[in-house]
Amino acid sequence: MSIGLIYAVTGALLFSLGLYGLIVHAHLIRKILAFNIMGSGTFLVLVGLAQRGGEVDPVPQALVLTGIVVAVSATAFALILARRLYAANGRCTLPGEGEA
Amino acid sequence: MSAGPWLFDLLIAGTLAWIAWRTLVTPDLFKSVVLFIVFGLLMALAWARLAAPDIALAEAAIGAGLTGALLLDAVGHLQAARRKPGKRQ
Amino acid sequence: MTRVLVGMLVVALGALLIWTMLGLPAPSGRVPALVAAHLNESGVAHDVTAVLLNFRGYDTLLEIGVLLLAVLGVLAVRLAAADTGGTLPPPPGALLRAFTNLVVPLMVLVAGYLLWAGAHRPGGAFQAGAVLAAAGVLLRLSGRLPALLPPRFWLRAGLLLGFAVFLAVALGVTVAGDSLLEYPPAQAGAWITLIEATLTVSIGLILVSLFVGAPAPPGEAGSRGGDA
Amino acid sequence: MSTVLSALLAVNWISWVIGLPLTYTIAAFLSGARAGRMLALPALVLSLLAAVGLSARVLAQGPQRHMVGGWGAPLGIELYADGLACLMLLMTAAIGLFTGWYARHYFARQDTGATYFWPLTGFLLGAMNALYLSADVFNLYVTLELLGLAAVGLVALTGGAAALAAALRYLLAALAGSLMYLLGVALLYGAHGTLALAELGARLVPGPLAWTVIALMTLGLALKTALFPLHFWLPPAHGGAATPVSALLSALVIKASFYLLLRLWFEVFAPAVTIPAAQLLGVLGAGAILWGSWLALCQQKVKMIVAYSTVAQIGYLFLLFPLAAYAPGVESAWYGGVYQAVSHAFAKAAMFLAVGSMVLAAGREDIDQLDGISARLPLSLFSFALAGISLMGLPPSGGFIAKWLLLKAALAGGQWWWVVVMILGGLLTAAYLFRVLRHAFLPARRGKRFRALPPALELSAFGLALGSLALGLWASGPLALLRVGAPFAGASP
Repeated sequence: MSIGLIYAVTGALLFSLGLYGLIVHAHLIRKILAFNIMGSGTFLVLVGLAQRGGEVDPVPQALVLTGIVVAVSATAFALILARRLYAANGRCTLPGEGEA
Repeated sequence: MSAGPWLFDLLIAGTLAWIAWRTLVTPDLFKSVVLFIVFGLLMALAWARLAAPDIALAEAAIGAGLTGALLLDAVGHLQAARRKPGKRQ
Repeated sequence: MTRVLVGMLVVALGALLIWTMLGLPAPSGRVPALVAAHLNESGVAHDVTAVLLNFRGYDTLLEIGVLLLAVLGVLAVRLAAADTGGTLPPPPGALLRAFTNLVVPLMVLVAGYLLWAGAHRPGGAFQAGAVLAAAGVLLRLSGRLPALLPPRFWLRAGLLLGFAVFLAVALGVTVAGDSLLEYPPAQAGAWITLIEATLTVSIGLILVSLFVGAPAPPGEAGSRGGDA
Repeated sequence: MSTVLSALLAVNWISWVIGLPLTYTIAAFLSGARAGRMLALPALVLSLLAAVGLSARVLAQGPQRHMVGGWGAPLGIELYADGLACLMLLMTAAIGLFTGWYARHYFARQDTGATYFWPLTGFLLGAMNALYLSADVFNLYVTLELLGLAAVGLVALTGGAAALAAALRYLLAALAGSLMYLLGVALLYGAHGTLALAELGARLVPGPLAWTVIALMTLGLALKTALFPLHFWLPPAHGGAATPVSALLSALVIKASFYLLLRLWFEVFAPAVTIPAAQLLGVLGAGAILWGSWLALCQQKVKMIVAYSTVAQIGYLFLLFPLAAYAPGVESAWYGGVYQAVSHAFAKAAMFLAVGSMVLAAGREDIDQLDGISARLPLSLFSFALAGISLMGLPPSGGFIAKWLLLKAALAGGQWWWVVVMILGGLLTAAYLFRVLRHAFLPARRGKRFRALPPALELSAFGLALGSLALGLWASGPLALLRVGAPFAGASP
């Protein structure tokens, strides 16, 4: 097992954990946290799996840089929506998902 | 490859998974966000171990730093709003 | 009940993923070899920067679009005036002011260094932009960045600058008869420097805008008087 | 003359198809709402011309390959335009133009949100064009995110708790879908060392990796396409948005992720997909048709009826997969599925715009407030009915051609049960559409007041409804374009 593969396996775990959190949590900020963990896991798989032979691959590294910027954009947007929703109806959850 | 660095990577990997789990299940939202920032810093360490210093820099600055700041700001705001009596309009 | 079901499903997913990955043969290394082989034609000496701004520059162009979209979204979903309370900083203490005075010029220097370094070692527009944004956030916290938003014309121009220059270069080179973003080989370095410098400014401004939060839209600039 | 034509054919249309909407976005954001509104129609017309130019070139010279940066795969990103991509580009440009025309007048009336509608729409159209042309799985991920954020921004424009909740639900679903897709990309690159669609198609072999990738990417894209039972986010987002936004989302945006699924299944996954997997997609499609139509029948708000109708019509798209799984039906199924995507786009855009006008005129969203519409807005009601013909699959409409091709594929492959689903779906569609018509034909109640509408609101919907009809009357043109570079070369439907 190479270093790359160790982190790729960790990435798969983080993706699954994040997906679980995204589905079961009702609180919007927790959903956003879970999405970020899921994203980090995906990024680890992207680089770790490509580098499982021990050789450094700049292409997936560049892809992950792009992915991190996309993730922070989505996070900022989701947070503003959540705050605005809270201002509008005083709830941190989506309708139908209950206050958790 | 000797066993030393290997163990170090397994330690980082295990800690990452554990902190991610704590982030998701900690009842206190503020603590969750702090744990998430720690998670981001550990990710930066993982990137350095993967010989990806560019990502390590970006993860520390954007992933942990900016995302963390955004989340802390949002949580602080929600909790401040909640402490005030009555609903805000 | 749902939790147990979802839990079982994601455990199964994780196991499937790990089992799949462990069964893969060693990678071919074809693409890293190609990157190394063409690095000297890319106009920069650092491989990740070469991928980001030359080989796969089109991804980066669209990605700046994603950042801009986040700002557009934040502006569109503007908070009601009362709700900006959370983002308003407390009155700055003397310590914070002194700290800001000391650190912000330093951060601008670091950003400049990161931008310059990106051509031949780790660093580049994104990291530099993030450091600029951190400086902006500090200025904001110490009350030195009044009424950055709602975005007046010049701020909007700054937000758009990186994307606009990048797009203009991408389309401009096609008019000369080549593909989208196909820099003339001799000038690749110069174009990339121009794009990276403008991207740094725009990324910094975009990230600060995301942090400063949702202001009133430009149309209402006069009536709101700042973002408070 | 011929030199002019050949010069026009030689233009690098691919760059402009992507570049024009993005350039418009920059101008619209920089100079504010008024300029965005004034520049919209010229920009949309130019985009349509660029799509026409590219299609002419593809018809004349065959599929076009464009190596961005001049590198070529696997080092660089390649763009690829065949008949399928061109048809989607034409559909996007045409519907964008008519919806933009509608929006100019719609937002002139109620100004909230108008400021950001224009730049967001520019991004939305540019992202779709980039998606249709991309031949690189990671680049496709970036276009998906661009598209998703633009769409969510547009949903949120209306403000208000309901719109914000709908936008957030949509955003979270879209993000989860994109990450599943991206994990598939990570596995594909890890295993095969390339991101180019064509190379991946040549290298993928049946096995655990291929099946995991197929499952992840199909699930992610099905979530983004709102395939039953993953449609939970669609009705509030499409039904609650501003009317031009509803039209763009329901007609176009869901087609983008469906298109990507189609490309992947036919050009990358083909060696590894199994018949049970295709049948599963078909079963979900059938579920969408029946459940979506039933819920459409139960709605009280007119725009929600149209939104649930989208959930149902998406189901027909997914019948393509089981129908194409057996050799005798594969061509009809593929052409039928794509034709359904295009004709549904025209019909649904027309229907949303027409219904939006009715709601605007009546001032209420409920179906029992539509009385008097037939006398007051006959053209809008006529557009609604014409679009309905296409949705029901009756001749002469694009929907008829699509459903005819799908039926033909079902009979050729001996899969008669899909025929039953389609007939039931058609009947339910008729039921919910006639429910709207019945209310609209009631005489206006005493003292009922209507708002006067600018004629452009009615005319733009009518133009789109005529488009959905034209797709049935002149089907040979679009089908000939589709044939260029289709996965089954040379064959006709």
